[in-house]
Amino acid sequence: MTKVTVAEEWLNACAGCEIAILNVGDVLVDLLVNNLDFVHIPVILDKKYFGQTGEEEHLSIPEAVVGIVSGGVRNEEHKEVLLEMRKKCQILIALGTCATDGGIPAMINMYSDEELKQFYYKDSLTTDPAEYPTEHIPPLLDQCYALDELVKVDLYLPGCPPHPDWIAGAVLALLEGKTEYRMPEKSVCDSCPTIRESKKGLADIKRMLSAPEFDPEKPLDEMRCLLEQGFLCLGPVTGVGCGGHKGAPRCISARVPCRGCYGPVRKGAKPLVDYMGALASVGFDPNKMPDRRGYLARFSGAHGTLKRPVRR
Amino acid sequence: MNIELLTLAEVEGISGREGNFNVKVRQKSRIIDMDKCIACNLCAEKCPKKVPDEFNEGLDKRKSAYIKYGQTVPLKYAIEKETCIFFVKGGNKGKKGKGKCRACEKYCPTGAIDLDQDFQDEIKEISVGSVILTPGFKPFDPSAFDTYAYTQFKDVVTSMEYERLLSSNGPCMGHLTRPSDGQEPKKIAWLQCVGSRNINKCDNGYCSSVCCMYAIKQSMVTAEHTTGDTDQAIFYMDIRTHGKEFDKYFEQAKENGVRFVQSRIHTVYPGQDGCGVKVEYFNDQTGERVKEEFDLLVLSVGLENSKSSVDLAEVLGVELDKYKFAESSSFAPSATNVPGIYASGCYQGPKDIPQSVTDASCAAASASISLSSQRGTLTQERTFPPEKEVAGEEPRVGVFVCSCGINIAGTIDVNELVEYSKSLPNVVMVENNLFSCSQDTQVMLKDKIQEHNLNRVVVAACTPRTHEPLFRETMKDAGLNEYLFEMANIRNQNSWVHGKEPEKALDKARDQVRMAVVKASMLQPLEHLSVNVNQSALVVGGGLSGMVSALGLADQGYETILLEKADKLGGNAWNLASTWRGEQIKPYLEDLISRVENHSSIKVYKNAQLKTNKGAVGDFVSEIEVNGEKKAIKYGIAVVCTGGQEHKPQEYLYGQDERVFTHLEFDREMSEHAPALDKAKGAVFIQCVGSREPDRPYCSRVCCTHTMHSAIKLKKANPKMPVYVLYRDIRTYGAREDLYKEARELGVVFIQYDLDNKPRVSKDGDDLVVMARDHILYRDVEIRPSYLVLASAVVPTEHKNLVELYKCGLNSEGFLQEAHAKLRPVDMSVDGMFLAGLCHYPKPVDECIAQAQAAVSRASTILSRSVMPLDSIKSFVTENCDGCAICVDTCPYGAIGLTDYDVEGVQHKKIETNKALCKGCGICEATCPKQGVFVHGFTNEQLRAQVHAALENV
Amino acid sequence: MAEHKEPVIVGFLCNWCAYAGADLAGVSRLQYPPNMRAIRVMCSGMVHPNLVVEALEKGADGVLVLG
Amino acid sequence: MGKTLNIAPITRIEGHASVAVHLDDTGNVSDARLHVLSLRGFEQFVLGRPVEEVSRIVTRICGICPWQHHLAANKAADECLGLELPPTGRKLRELCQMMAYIPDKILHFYFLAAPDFVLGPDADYSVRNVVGIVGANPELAKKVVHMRYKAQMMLEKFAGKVIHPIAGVVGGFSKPLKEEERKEILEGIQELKEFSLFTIKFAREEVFPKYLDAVKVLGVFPSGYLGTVRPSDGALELYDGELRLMDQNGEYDQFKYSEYMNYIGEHTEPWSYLKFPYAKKWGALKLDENDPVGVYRANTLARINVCDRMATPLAQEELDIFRKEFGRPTHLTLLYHWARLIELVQASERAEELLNDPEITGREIRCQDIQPRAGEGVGCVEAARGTLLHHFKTDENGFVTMANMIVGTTHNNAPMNLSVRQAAKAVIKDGKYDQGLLNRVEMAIRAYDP
Repeated sequence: MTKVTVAEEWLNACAGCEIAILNVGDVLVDLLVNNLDFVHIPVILDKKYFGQTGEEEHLSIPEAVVGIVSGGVRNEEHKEVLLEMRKKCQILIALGTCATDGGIPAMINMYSDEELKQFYYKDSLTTDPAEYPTEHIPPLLDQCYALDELVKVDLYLPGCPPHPDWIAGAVLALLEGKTEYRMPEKSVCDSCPTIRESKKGLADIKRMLSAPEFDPEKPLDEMRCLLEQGFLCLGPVTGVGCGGHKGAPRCISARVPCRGCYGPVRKGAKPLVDYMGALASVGFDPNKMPDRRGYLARFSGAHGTLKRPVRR
Repeated sequence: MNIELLTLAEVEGISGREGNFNVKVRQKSRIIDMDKCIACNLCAEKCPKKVPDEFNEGLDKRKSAYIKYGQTVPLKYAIEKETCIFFVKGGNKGKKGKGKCRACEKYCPTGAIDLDQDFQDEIKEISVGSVILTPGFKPFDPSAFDTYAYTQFKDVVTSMEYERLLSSNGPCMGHLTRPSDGQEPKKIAWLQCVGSRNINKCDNGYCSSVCCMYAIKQSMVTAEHTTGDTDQAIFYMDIRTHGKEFDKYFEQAKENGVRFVQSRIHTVYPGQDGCGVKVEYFNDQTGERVKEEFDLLVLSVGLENSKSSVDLAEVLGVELDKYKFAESSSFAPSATNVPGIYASGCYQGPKDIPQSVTDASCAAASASISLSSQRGTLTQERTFPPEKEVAGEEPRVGVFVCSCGINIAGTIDVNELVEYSKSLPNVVMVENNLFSCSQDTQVMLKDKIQEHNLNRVVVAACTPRTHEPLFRETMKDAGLNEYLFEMANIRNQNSWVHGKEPEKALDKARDQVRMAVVKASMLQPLEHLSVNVNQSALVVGGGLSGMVSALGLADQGYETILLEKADKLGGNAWNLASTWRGEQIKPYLEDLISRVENHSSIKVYKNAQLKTNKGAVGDFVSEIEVNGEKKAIKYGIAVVCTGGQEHKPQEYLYGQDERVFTHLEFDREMSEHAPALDKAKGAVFIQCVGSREPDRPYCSRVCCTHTMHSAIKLKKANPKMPVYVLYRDIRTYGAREDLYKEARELGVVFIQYDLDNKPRVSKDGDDLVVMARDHILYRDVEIRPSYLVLASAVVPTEHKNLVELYKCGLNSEGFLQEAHAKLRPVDMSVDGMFLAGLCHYPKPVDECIAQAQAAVSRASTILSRSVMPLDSIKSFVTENCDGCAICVDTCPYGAIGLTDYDVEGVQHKKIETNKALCKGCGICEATCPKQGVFVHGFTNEQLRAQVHAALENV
Repeated sequence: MAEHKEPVIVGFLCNWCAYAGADLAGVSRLQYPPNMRAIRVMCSGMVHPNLVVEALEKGADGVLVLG
Repeated sequence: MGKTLNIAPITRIEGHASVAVHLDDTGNVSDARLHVLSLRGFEQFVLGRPVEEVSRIVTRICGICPWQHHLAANKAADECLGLELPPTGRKLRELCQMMAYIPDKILHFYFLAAPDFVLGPDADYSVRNVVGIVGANPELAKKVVHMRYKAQMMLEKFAGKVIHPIAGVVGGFSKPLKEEERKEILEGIQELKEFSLFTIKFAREEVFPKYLDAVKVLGVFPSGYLGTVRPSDGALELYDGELRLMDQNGEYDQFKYSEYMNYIGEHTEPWSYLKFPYAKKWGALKLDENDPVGVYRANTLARINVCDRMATPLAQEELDIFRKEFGRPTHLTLLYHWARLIELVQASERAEELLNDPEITGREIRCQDIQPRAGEGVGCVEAARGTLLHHFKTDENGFVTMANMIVGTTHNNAPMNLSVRQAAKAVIKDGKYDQGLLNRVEMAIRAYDP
């Protein structure tokens, strides 16, 4: 089998996705030796944009069959790198929720760049107030974008971080010559074994200032659904997959409610609207929802989901 | 299909007997051909003759060509011969001044009017087994009462007129104005008991039962029909809000600032400048005479029988009571003196809507028992060709654009619309029809479907609410699934309402057709659903209501199981001596029990309880426990008659002094120790003990009548004995008012109290002391009676188990909830379940029996068929469902359950919907955050596609 | 937004009340502006909030849910 | 006419940065700067969030050290709400911190730093990476991948999520440690401890000696140091203690977390989004590698410099060896790598200690009935990259009204710049540069990575 060339980039990201790639585990070594030829991947490979001695004028990335991009798009450089990746790669994978839906960094879309800089360089507690930096650094875009707002994305692997099962699954599918690989379009609940009975009495939502009820000696399928225990759990509006092919949801395994790190159940779904509607249907007063956007759009702030409030 | 309407008809005679009557009916001609009339209103629009509109109480005008009101059934116009210019001037064969007008005939687009015909009344002979009389009531006409000045002052109106003034399709389009000057009234007064509880002039001694409630309703909704603040005052004698949830409404009205003034106004004076009125009354608190002006005065008129109803009774030989209502008895509430002739509704006496609806079902049950052997012999059913398989085919949409004569084409350029429709995706043929709904068009439609191999049809015409069924039949005739059909409502919701903007109307019509085509393209054939009906019944509760239900069901021919938790049948009835009419209950009860226990179709289980329930309408499966043993039962419907009890009071020394009784206890005391009555020092009745209190805010309905009954009995046994009734409002509704009158005449003393000033009961030595504040003397009265009778509340049986088993509803007071308070008072919200008796609300024996028989009638609508077809518009679970279970509780019908399944060793969950329980409301669809459940024909994708199509040009 | 545009309203009408009401308005010939595009639903409870949001996103100036 | 060499992106580090090396007409370095290229704004968008949620948000600041952000934010939130943790809850958090440290260090040493040492700084970029390591020593490579994977999965299995953790909750920990889990983890930790000892021995004997020349010149400059110590004995502390800010001569101030504002200020330069923290008492920040003012460093070497001793015996042995050779404080930048491995040993030893503590399997893991309130809290832990400070204020509903975060990388912004300039000047002379030499400039930066 000939090796498949791969280019990887990270944009407005945290490296969690790259660590998740490493967490594919022992098979990774074999893949690296036998199947994958990384032609560009800043986290482990010293391939430079402007030639190895930094003298070329235009940013360039080598051609590859598969391009993997993590992180959203927040500044001009991210945009340039993304466009270059799209140009050079046959199949572009958006890896991680930042790439697919903006992820947590897209929470900044609730603020303007001006507000952010004012806060960061002038109002911060320990900072000597100063003018905003501008030299030799790429300007910020007006907001944080998901990749598919700027380029065509061929394959989506959301997750914060994505579970190695899906990364390995996608890589293996591509190695077999497939060009499609789709995550299941179900919600976290599909993989959640907790007991569900009734959502009655969900008039109030508890914050995580109190603990759910569970017997630590007993498995998850003997714990009552956290939403039914009154904790806001984003499971119903979040894409399934955080536990891998067959595992239980990871946060639920730690006995804490889901916060939506796999992004919407399917492309175009709006967790914020979907969930407010659903909660209102079971008798929850939407006005009593604290920090609605911070809970329900925490990972899906791109695609116009989070907008700056109109200030009057 | 199985109801024949004979409109404009009256009964002229009857012969034969129960099971085989021959009824002679005279039917007047409506002049307009019903088959051709499309209710386009053109005849009325063009008719030059204006006459007072009786539906609007003569407050405005209609035409001689008319329908009575928008919801008329059948929705067909008629020409009133008596006022029509053509006929008044002699019609088509008048000698002098032959009728000339003919405007309606000229303009009718369908040729439904042909004035050259011979319009004679038709005499029909109808052969029937039973007859039910429901001629309704006539509002009391106050013209004769000069005290109310109804005929003198314009701003004195009857409550019926006021109702029309408020109505959005009434004479002032729902914006309240007063007749005198067209100004909006700011101060409005209601005078209660006009034509009721009055034997001075009109001889209507009875209480009309409904007027208090409608006056309160009118006062409450007035704000919605006026602009600023209004002041409302209701002048009353007793407020009689004895219906379910009524008292709460009364309290709400008080909170909303409606003034309730206890005073019978004797004279109405003119207001200033001929507008409004002035009334005079005593202020209760100060005792002063007050003069107050009002902009409008509403007379809360009572209900009485019309002369024609009285005549009808004469024709049929039906006996009327002294108030000219059809005579009835407590044990056979719908029967008349003539076997096989039944009555219901206000023909029997004043009633509110739920009671009338209940009584109607009761009459239907009674009327059908004797006919049960002939059930189904005259019904008709249609047959259709086999359905063509279209799943997987590309949509081939045919669009039929209706001109509706000029109703649509007069505003919308239909040719343009046809051309536009041709350009839409998936559309393979477009046609314009003059009348899409006409019978010949149906034939054409069927041909076109076959000729063009259409698999979806869009008709751009009127409203699907009236015409979808017709076109669906045509679809079936053409061998297509009836759900592959969609309408664009370009008449009712376009040409008729945008008549002056033809361009914009055409734009809108294009959008409407586009939206319909898009949706039609996405429609899928739907399975025809049905459930096999287990034609047997379960009755829960062996009290009076339960036994009447069981007997009724068994008499209709259905196997019936009767569950009773106690060791004998009868329930509360054992404690009752007589009905308010004085009929002895015990003999009736004993006879009833024996008939139930010996009926070959009734299986009685005593000491029995319901344990589980599975299944739904038509096919319930339960486990019951009888004498500790478990047993499985199956049934198609259930009637719940779980009853209620007399509340045990916590106050007035009840349980601490043996002279303090509840009503039922006192009944027993009187029958067992009758001689002691002679020596009794006196009796006090306290009303509303445990009723109309904050934690039980309803009227128990039966206690006032019971008190009258007992008080009369005491007075008759010992006329010298002082008898006092301490009350809040006396609620002897209907003809029970006679008892109240009799009690007063016998010298029973009535003292009113209010909730803030309740009677106090104490002991002084051996004496029982009752202190009350006299509302006339404003002084405390001390009474030392031998008996203190507490008119204690009726409380419902605990229903928690039942609610859990059937997911049925309870109101906040613990009574079982009916499906609709007014229109479906016997059905429960769960399909296939019915209720009767005290579990629904406190009520006297006659009303219990009526409701129990009504339940039989309602149940028969299901049990009479072995297969019950279901509408196909139901929810279905998509592959997106992953069992988060949020929708489970939101389903108002309890149709959603959760189930587990296994994929590669991993457990997953999803919901299941019960087709029999689902009503297709789609609340689940709107609840689901992941498109896991949709309603057929209204899926999220289909609705989204419509939204997109609607906004395509934005 | 220099040009004055006719507002476009999407209405979700409950089959049993609002839709019937709109029909009755027709029977009564009550005239109203032709700006609403009605979508018939079996219950206003059927209207998913997403449909409302989507209508607004697609350019509707208003959404009526009548039931 | 001079030219600019644009080293972009800086590779084998976590994050986004570039180095611009400006050459003058003679081909010598006139200036070299590290540009941090983006600004994500976490401090801004945690405002308005319920304080107990912040620890589930700030993890995304860094996918390599999410545990430290998670725990620091939890500690700050605890303080805002005035909570005293039950001992088991506190210990479970510390255990996770230790367990998170181990794979991190392994990752950095073998995957990111080692290519420069094992394959040499001059090796071609296409082989100078982890794949090259695999080629050069497949057995070791497989072992490394496996040990790191094992460490990660052990933590994931217990805490639900290893990357962007959630198991720390305000007032404690979300689930207790069951006895059978404890046994299993203890076994794994012991294996990892052995591997740690193997690694430091391997590095000490076979890797570093070859590059001592480079160590002595690359990126070296005198500076101050910041780290956490155990108040009782000045031992190196990774989870909780007091801060020690040491000047270049070894004198230090020791203070509580909440006093950090008295010691640390932040400066802004127009050419980097990242701010430059500096020691306020030492005067205005001066970014001159020959005479730096206010510059202090954080991260492994800093902690090794500021501590009096290690907290565990085997780590102490390694410190002794290190101190004997390099003294205290040492300013040799590449020694960060060595110091990192000493910490690796302490982390594995400390994890083992905690797992042997009977309290670790207790059931009292979090505070009960927590009420929101207005408050203020500074949470601090030592992250792989250096001292990590989260500082929040809350309103009466427990919503964040103010946030200030100084993370490891930020502390090292000034020193990284000085190291870059120093390294550039040291390796590029008379217009002579190639990718090997430029890589040496990057090596000065990699030292500061986790």
